[in-house]
Amino acid sequence: SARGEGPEQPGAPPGEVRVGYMPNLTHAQAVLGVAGGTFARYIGAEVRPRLFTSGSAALQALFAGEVDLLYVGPAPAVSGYLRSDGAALRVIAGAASGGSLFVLRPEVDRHDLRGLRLATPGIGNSQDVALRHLLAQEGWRTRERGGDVTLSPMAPAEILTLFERGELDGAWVAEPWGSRLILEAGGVLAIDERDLWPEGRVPTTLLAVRPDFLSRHPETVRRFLEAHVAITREIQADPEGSRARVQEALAELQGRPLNDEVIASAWARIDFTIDPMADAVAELADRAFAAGLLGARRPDLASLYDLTLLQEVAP
Amino acid sequence: MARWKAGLVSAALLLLCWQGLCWAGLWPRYVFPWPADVAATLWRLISTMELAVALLHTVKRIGLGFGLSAAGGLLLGLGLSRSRTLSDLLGPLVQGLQSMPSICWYPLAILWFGWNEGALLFVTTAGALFAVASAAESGVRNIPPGYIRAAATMGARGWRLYTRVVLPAALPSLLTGLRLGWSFAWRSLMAGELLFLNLGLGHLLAMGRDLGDAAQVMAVIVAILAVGVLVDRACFSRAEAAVRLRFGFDKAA
Amino acid sequence: MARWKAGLVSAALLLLCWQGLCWAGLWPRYVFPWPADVAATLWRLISTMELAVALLHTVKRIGLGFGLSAAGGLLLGLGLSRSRTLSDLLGPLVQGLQSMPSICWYPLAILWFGWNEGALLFVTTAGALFAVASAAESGVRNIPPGYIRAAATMGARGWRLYTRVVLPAALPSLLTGLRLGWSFAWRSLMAGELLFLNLGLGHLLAMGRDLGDAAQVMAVIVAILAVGVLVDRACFSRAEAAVRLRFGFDKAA
Amino acid sequence: MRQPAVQPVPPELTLSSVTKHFETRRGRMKVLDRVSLIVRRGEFLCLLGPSGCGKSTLFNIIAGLEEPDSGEVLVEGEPISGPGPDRVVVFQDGALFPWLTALGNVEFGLSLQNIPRAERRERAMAALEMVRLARFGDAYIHELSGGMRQRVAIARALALEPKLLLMDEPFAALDAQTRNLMHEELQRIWARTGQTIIFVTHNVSEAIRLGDRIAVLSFRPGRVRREVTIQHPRPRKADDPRLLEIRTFLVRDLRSDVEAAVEEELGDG
Amino acid sequence: MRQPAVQPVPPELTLSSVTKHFETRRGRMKVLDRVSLIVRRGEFLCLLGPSGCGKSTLFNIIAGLEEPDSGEVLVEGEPISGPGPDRVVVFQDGALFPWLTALGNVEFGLSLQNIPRAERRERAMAALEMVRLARFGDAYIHELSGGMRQRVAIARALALEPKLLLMDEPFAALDAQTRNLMHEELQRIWARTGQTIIFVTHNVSEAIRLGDRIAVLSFRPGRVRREVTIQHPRPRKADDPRLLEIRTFLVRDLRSDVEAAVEEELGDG
Ligand SMILES: Nc1ncnc2c1ncn2[C@@H]1O[C@H](COP(=O)(O)OP(=O)(O)OP(=O)(O)O)[C@@H](O)[C@H]1O
Ligand SMILES: Nc1ncnc2c1ncn2[C@@H]1O[C@H](COP(=O)(O)OP(=O)(O)OP(=O)(O)O)[C@@H](O)[C@H]1O
Ligand SMILES: [Mg+2]
Ligand SMILES: [Mg+2]
Repeated sequence: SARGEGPEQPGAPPGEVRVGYMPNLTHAQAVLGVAGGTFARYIGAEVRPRLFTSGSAALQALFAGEVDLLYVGPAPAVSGYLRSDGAALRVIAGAASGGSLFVLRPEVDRHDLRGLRLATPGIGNSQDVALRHLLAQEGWRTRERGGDVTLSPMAPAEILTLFERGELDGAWVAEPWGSRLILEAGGVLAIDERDLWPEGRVPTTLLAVRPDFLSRHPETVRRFLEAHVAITREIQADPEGSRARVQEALAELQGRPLNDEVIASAWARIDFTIDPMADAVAELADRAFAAGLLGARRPDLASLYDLTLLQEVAP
Repeated sequence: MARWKAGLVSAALLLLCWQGLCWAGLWPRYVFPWPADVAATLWRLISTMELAVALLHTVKRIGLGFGLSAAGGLLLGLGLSRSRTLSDLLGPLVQGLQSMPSICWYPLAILWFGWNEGALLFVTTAGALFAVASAAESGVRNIPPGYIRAAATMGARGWRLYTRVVLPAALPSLLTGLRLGWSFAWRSLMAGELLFLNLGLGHLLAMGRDLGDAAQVMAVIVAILAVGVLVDRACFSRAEAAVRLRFGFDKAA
Repeated sequence: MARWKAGLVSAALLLLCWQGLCWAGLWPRYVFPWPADVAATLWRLISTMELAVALLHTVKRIGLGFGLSAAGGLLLGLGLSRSRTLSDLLGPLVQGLQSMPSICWYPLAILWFGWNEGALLFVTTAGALFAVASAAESGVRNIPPGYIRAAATMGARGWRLYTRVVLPAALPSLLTGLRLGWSFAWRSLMAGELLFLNLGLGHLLAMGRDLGDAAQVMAVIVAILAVGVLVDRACFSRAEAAVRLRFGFDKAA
Repeated sequence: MRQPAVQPVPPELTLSSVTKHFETRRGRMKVLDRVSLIVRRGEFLCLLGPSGCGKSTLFNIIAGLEEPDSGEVLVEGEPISGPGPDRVVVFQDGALFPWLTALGNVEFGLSLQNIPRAERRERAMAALEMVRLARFGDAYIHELSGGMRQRVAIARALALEPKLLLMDEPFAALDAQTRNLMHEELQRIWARTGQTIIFVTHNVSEAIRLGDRIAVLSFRPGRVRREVTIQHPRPRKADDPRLLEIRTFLVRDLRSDVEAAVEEELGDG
Repeated sequence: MRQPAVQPVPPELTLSSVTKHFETRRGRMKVLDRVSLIVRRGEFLCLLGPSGCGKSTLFNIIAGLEEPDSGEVLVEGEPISGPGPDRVVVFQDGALFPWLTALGNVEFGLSLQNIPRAERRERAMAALEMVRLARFGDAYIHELSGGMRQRVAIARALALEPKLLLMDEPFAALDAQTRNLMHEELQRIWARTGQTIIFVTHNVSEAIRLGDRIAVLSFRPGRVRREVTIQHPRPRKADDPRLLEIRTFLVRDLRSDVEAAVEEELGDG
């Protein structure tokens, strides 16, 4: 079976560690940690990167036992935790805040979403929850619920294409797609999600681990966490230099150079942090539940977080 | 009926095997849901009307898409069967396009028609059109020539020869072609709904996937299976049985 | 050959129509690429070996997936044809699963087998297995009973009766079933590659889409079409023609 | 050759010097060579010839399904143009439509002539009665035995009341007993309707039993090699010595042709 | 009834009081009623009876393809168990395998007996020569005419050198000329191999032409109604007055049965 580990002794260091993330600006720590070899250096084992294009894909791989550590948005983290009754993941640190934008076409009135065609990168992901919450707050209903707002999940690249062609009126996306919509497709920034939260702290990326991996290799996880903290501190200390390195690594991954202006604009909208932002995540979970995305039981996030290691590493 | 009973027994057996696999615990429950979970989810989807809404959209789409490809395919096939030159020229194209998984058109369809029902309709139709056309062509070509000659000596010509002799004689092949076309259209539509459009069964499935809700995925699969079996049984099997009976094909077997 | 010529003429015609549409300017060039753009992209994909790598992966996958479903489907179908009870019990299940668009399994396949080749193999195999099985079953059931009786009076029994009489006699139906199975497997694989796995033609297509590069999408479509036509022509059409010739089916037409 | 006496009314059918070739892989093959034939109204003419001599080809030309390379086909003195319901063919395999009932098959030709429903039904039923299948109007073709199917095919032709009934080895696929029955039926019907019938066969006994006159075609190229008039009263018995005499004569006459066909059949040896 | 004289060696085939029923929708139908029959070695026995009287059923029982409800089938005094290559059947439609060549078909039965390749080929070629098809060994079945196919089927049976050659209306689908040829061929082969042949037919002339002895079955339930020995020398001519006499006798004898069959066939009327 693809699940589970190889035949190892508990406590022994694993032969390799599988790290899942998306090749995005909001996952900068992962991009840098893999590209610069920081992760491998800290844990003393081989790091196998697993790249995903959506949070739900990453979640599926986690369920299938195919990744050990995962950079993931808060919404997939919560729904994965709840679906598996806590068996699939624990959040051990925060990674990024912000970098989540609602962009509209210039002719659209931000306060009149009647009949619009909107998109998010996937049902139930962080941007999707944000947009659904906004719609609910302002009294708009989607077509599934008998309203007239079309809310479609689609790949970010497709969002860009369709937005350019006027097939979409707006989208709530993560960076750098938000900046691309604005700079390349003539979109207008309607909401920067940071503006909606106290102190601008809105979780965008968290670092999660499979519980059985955590209990089997606490030492490895701890070292990984150290690497994560170190990279985060480095970014905070040298944002411009880090940006250049992230940009380079992403260009490598995607096989073509990225637009400087876009990256600069996007980078400025993201805060990198190890703060787990637990309160905001709980609030997000409530919103997702209200939007009908988390099933019938009120979310109970009692042991979503396991911050003991983080407190040891970064007291 | 004995066949009914066998169907029930086999369904029961399936459920038992499923539950057995669950108990065996190869996978955790959130990955391999229990029959009870799926039943509960199905009930939720039914009671919240989500399933009904999705079904409505899917049925509308498959109806339109399959209808278009059936009509277009029959026309194209009959046209090809009328003229040797036409068939020599377009035949290879039709054959080639028939072998094309129509879902591959979808990135282009979106560019051409936009993010809307039109693109999905294109993908669904392209999936079936050419299969129906080539079945129709070969069906008409393989009519026993005796029928045509007999009808000709009785004075049937042109349009009448077509509607009164050629089409009925080709009916068994046409039906086979339509059934094949349906199965391609249905596959294309499901892939299309999964990939890019909201509303519809495929979308409900994608939602289950995105939310990590295996029970919902399974529940929607059950619904999709039900639609497929229903159409197969209620329409195609029945029509084929009627034709077989009338043409006396079963006698030979 | 006249057919070769017709094929060339029809390809030329197609190109002409395509270029004509481009000139007509219904769509901008980046949405509806010119034949020259597609040819250039195709050349780029070939010269950078991207196409070859993708092709290799796709061919490996379809080979394994189709091979598995062909072998499994034949075994299942022959098994069903041997026992009335088995066929009564499993028949409805096989029929139902046959009508299921196998791409719908993919969210579950990923959960069960992981985000890997295994899941894709499952989806590809599930797409074809049941079609092959039910064709094999009905093929064996519909063998003219005269063959079996004749062989029996000459002393053929058991395993020998099967390999020397039943299988050859059912060959035409088996081939038809395999061809149908292939087309389902091919469709499932393409949808699967498009949806979720990297490397392979479907992934190259998805890349074209993600980059908004319509010419690449079109170029990959051309490649997919070529594979489909090649398999159809080189394997199935040829095998069917050989069987038809030997069995003398063409005489009746 | 014997020619029937010239009559004041034009004969039902006149073939004058009909020639037909087929292109084959081994070159141009002459199948019919200047075939001339006159058929009087109400006559029962049997066309006799070995397999492959061109009987069906000649028939297709008379029916208007094929064009001769040269020569003329006149019906009541008028040249024909294409197939028409005045010359209906009963084929060897019946060529009945399996998607229609027996009655539907018989009505088919009538409905093409836009005959109103009631009359159509009446004429079709009368035709079915004539072949003693009135009770089987509702049956689909596959529900009927070989002999019954052949009778439906005859009824379908009769219902159109054609001037000429063309029958191309209609009973070749039947077993001997059923064929015997069909011979009786056909003569009974002919006696009632008085139609002109041309009947193709390669069976000498069948030709002798049925025909007023027998035209013998030769083997490749087909040519009218001999005409024999049979004035024997009906019903005719197979063991009637005078008929046996004609039979022996015809068989001997056909021998060389038959041997050519046999040569093909036997392969080596 | 006449019984052949008892012989010191056991007869080739002995049927004693074979009875068979079929379950139908209208209840249990007795198809064979205490059929007893003895066939001597080298004899050519014709089984004659109207369509549907149970000839094929009796045959299937002899071949071992079906079991009788009661009664016994002995071959050389031994009860049979299932089908075996000592009793090979030539079916009406030949039942040749289209995926094999003519030679392949003839070799099929031999290869089942694990006869080495060279001997197999030799015996198959000898059998094909016997039916005068040596030149057509490479041909696929669909490339052969109806008569040639029937001869391949006979060769396939002959190659196995069975004690009993069972032929179930093998020539019913052939036209009269070809059938005539086949009759001659069959008698020639029989004269050479001296095999025991049981030949089923519903054609009186065929039975008279071929058989040493004719066993007539009655219509439902099938029963041996009469046995006739024909000591007429071969080759026999169809118009021999003494044979015609037997023919008339048999036809009259069969009449009531034939009329029952005809009743079914003619429907109403
Ligand atoms: N369309 C065709 N093309 C080429 N040759 C043909 C065609 N139709 C018939 N022939 C040839 O013409 C000859 C006469 O054929 P036709 O069918 O008229 O014979 P027939 O007397 O009806 O024989 P049968 O008694 O077997 O029906 C045959 O040798 C046949 O092979
Ligand atoms: N498997 C069966 N089940 C029920 N009835 C059967 C079955 N096989 C044969 N019969 C019936 O038994 C009777 C005898 O059939 P059989 O085939 O032996 O006749 P036959 O003498 O060979 O006729 P023919 O000359 O037409 O071949 C027929 O009435 C047939 O309907
Ligand atoms: Mg003919
Ligand atoms: Mg029989």
